[in-house]
Amino acid sequence: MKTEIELGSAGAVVLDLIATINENRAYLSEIDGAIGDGDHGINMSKGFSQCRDALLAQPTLPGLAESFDALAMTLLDGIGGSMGPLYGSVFMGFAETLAGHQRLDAQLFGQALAQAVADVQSVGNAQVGDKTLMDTLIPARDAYLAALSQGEDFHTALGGMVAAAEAGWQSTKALQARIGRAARLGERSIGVLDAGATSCFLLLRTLGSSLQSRLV
Amino acid sequence: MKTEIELGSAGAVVLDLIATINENRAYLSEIDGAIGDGDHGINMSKGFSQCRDALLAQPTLPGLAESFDALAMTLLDGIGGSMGPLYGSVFMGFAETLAGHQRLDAQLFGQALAQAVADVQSVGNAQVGDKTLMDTLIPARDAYLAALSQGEDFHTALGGMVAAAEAGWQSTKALQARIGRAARLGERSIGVLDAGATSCFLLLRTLGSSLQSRLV
Amino acid sequence: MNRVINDPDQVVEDMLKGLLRAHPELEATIGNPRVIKHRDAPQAGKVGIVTGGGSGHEPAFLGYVGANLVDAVAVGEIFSSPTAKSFFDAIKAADGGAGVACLYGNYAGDNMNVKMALKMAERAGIRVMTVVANDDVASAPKGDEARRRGVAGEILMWKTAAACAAQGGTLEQVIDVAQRTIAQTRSIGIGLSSCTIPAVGKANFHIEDGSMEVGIGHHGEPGISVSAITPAATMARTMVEAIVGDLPFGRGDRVAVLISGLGATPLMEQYILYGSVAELLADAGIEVVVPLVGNFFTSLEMMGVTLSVLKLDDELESAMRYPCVAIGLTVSKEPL
Amino acid sequence: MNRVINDPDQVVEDMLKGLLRAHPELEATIGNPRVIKHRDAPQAGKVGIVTGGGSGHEPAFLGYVGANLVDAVAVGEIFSSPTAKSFFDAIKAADGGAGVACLYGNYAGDNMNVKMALKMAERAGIRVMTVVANDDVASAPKGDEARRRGVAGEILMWKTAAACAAQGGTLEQVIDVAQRTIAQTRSIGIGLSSCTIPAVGKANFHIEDGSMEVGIGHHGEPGISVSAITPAATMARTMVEAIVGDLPFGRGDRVAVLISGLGATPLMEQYILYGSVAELLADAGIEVVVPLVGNFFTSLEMMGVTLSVLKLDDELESAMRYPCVAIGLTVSKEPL
Ligand SMILES: Nc1ncnc2c1ncn2[C@@H]1O[C@H](COP(=O)(O)OP(=O)(O)O)[C@@H](O)[C@H]1O
Ligand SMILES: Nc1ncnc2c1ncn2[C@@H]1O[C@H](COP(=O)(O)OP(=O)(O)O)[C@@H](O)[C@H]1O
Ligand SMILES: [Mg+2]
Ligand SMILES: [Mg+2]
Ligand SMILES: [Mg+2]
Ligand SMILES: [Mg+2]
Repeated sequence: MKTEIELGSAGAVVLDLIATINENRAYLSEIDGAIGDGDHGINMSKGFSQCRDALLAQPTLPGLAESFDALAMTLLDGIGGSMGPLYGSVFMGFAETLAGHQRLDAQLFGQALAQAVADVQSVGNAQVGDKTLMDTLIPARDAYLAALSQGEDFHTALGGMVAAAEAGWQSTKALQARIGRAARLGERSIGVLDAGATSCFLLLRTLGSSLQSRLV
Repeated sequence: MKTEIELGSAGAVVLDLIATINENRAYLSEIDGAIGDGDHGINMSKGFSQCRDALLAQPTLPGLAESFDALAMTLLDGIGGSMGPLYGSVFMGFAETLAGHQRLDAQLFGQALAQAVADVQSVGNAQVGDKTLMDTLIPARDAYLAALSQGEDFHTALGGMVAAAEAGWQSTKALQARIGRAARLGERSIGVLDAGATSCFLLLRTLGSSLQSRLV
Repeated sequence: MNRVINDPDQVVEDMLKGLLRAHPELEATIGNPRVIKHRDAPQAGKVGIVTGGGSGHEPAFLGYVGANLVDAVAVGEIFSSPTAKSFFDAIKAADGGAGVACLYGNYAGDNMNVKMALKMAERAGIRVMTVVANDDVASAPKGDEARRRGVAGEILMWKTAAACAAQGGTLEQVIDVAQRTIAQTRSIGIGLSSCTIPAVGKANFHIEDGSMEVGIGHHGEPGISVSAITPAATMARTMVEAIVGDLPFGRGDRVAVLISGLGATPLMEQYILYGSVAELLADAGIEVVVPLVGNFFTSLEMMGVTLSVLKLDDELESAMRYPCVAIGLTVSKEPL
Repeated sequence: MNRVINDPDQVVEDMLKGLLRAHPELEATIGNPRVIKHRDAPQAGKVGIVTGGGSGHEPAFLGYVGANLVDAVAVGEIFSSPTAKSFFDAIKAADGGAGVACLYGNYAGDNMNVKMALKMAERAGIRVMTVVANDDVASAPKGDEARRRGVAGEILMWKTAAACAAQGGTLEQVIDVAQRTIAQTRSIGIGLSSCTIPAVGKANFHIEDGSMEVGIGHHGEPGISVSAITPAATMARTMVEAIVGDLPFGRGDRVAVLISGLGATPLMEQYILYGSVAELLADAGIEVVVPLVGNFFTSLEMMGVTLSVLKLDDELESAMRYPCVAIGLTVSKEPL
């Protein structure tokens, strides 16, 4: 049974995340255009691309903890507005939890995920139901931790995380925004997906499958 | 034969001039609208009306010299732009020449008219043919002085002045403006009368008839 | 929309290039071109004054970097918060060992980026305290002040806090002055036309000809009401009433008044408004002892105005009069 | 056009009311509300500095009344010369017995009204000398300089002449400085949108979206050419070439550069333009030692910019740096 990931050689997980954002650049902006200002894809792709350049400029790709840290720092350095601090917090949470470890197991990933969610929430103060990326992130964390406590293995727990992320993402459609730019629209924000929840689902899905493929 | 005017009791000549301008307020602005900025009637009537108020506020109407002086000063005080100094000079020329005199005869009026034209020209620097009020004023002066030198009487010379003013005024239609706001239009300024030349003709016509009616 | 720009995506970079050429007393920090600091910052032993915010509000924010004013500023994209790293770099640039007061406006992005910057500063061992301006009465009802946005009142907070710092105030004292200033300041805006972010290319929002938006935000955030445009005297009444009742201000108060054009409203009109504002305040027994009228905090080429009123105490009044030199505000040393 | 005004025919009166409330150091003369003087004017033995012009250019003209700057100003209707009487009253208000320098711009109305004011001053026994600014290279070809209009370069002339007067210069010396300043100044404007005189209610002229008018005047007077809008760097090149070739300016010259927004063009864009201008001048070996960027001389809410360049000598440079305090320009005394 595969239970662990070699952190030192898993930096490419971050490259996968970057690729996901860049592939969905237009899609994310389009979703943001409906009830936001239409720049979510641009904002995200700006920061993620900067990180890609930075990582590829290294002689060898850093490990996963270092790559998460690089992503967090480029986001905090490269994009202002809200996305820098929010996603910066997410990936800094991962980076800090993984730092110093050789291997990532189900337990440690649970800690990292919990840390990431706690950090982003302390910065953004959004709750489930506010129609933000937290509607993806919080159920994903809860599902993952629940799976662990039910004795599921790493692979299965990741699958549970992604499924919950998707459900949470879809739940934003029916929600009225209470935070962020779309909150201004009141009831008019109901009926479409939230942009941040979308990018968050795409990232978690890629994270899940990319980690699963590296299990040894 | 009537050869003179009692200056002390002729202040009402200036009231006639004021009435002329106020009656033609809309007409003058309309003409200015064609190749200028459409405010000539407003500008003129503003200054002339102020003078009317000032004159009528006096216990008795001042004499003609003082009334001309009041008109000049109100124009210089009440309207900026070009009309204040130009017409201010005209009436100051009259006022200064008449000052200290009891009676106005043909000779003295000739001096006053010449002085007025010289003063306004020194301020405005316009020549015959520039499509300004000088196209009315200069021929009017010349005709008046020519009549005098040909031995005509005051009444007749005034008639000659008005006729020449009218011809000069009409001549502006065919002219291309070389000075003032309309000069910008180049050839497009040809074909319509000049606003200042119009007000100047109306003023000289009223001046002529008003003086003629006061000859004793 | 006819603009004096090169690449619409590079307007901030191009502006900074020109700004730095024109003002040798200002410089970008080494390693972060989006942080502008005063040549003399940090000053050993002096509390550093930092602010930051989106661009498009010039002379805010960078125009208030100056002698006895702000030490370093984080510069964001147009109408978008600077990055956390930029806030942190500004904090570093302003730190002379006595701590840094980070005085900024209450916007989601700024709040989050400052929060992250504080984490970085903590890691770097720099003591930072913050005050977040929330002077805009129109952005949330009374009782819900924490949700209100910061607008032109921020300038007053920078001015008083910086004067305190320049005179040797401790971090706690500087923060207290900033806190008191913003707590005693109320602002409101009226928008008369929209503005266009060059990179976006179309109007940010819309205001009908003949309409005005009372309570508009600095980025076109919706106000309290959209109504038919009124004479300036009535606008003044609307604004003064909203402000005076909120704190409240009352008979005998001495105040600083700051009227700022939002960009395209001529100075002539700002003075017309000021005339009515001053009259209304005088009628209410409130004395304007520090009047400021001009384009202090703009929103690109929006038409409209904001009014800010600060209730002074002796310390704040002398802080407002303390000499300073910056692009946006110079208080000259007397006598000349 | 949404404005902050009351009666469109009273905008100048209403502005003056607000201005005088906001600036206790300024006052209207007794008997003529259209003349604004500095509280301390006239100063016995000091040459008086007077200017004047139409309104709508704020902070010009009245914003330059101040300590070590203009003593008194004649205020006209929007875009219309003040009356002869107002120029005369300003001269009287500025006369401290050492004569008065009347420094104004080359417009038909101003020329005539000043001429009449001089007659009145002569009668009143006040010695007045005049300098008429003609810095706008676009308004008439080289060789025909006497026909050129005065634009933002007037500010530079007021600044240097006033510094000379403040330092005890005689009328002849003050006039010489003003004359030299304007003779060594060249300006040009680019217009990007029209403006609306409130009392008229419709645009003064028209500029297509996507077009710019090179050489536009301060009231929308037609320029040299209307062309498709270019990047700021190209605008800078057009303006610098027109100016530098005219005087001409050359390698080794030290200059003051004044960029003024025409009203609605954001400060951000003015700095973008300045960056290119400074670079082009540097390439030509011309050093900018006094840079000024801001809304110094506007045309209501026109979009666009003007560029003025003054070739300095030692005396003019130190005059530009001489401390002064006014709404439009404050040069602080160093050190603070
Ligand atoms: N306080 C917050 N906490 C979590 N997510 C937030 C918060 N505020 C905004 N968001 C997310 O940000 C997304 C918009 O991001 P983006 O378009 O990049 O930024 P902006 O709104 O500044 O243009 C929203 O869809 C929402 O999911
Ligand atoms: N230099 C000048 N000398 C004589 N008349 C002039 C001169 N300049 C302009 N005018 C006259 O002024 C008239 C326009 O007056 P008005 O409309 O009141 O002023 P403005 O052109 O400032 O709006 C023109 O029709 C012309 O006759
Ligand atoms: Mg967005
Ligand atoms: Mg955005
Ligand atoms: Mg006219
Ligand atoms: Mg006119």
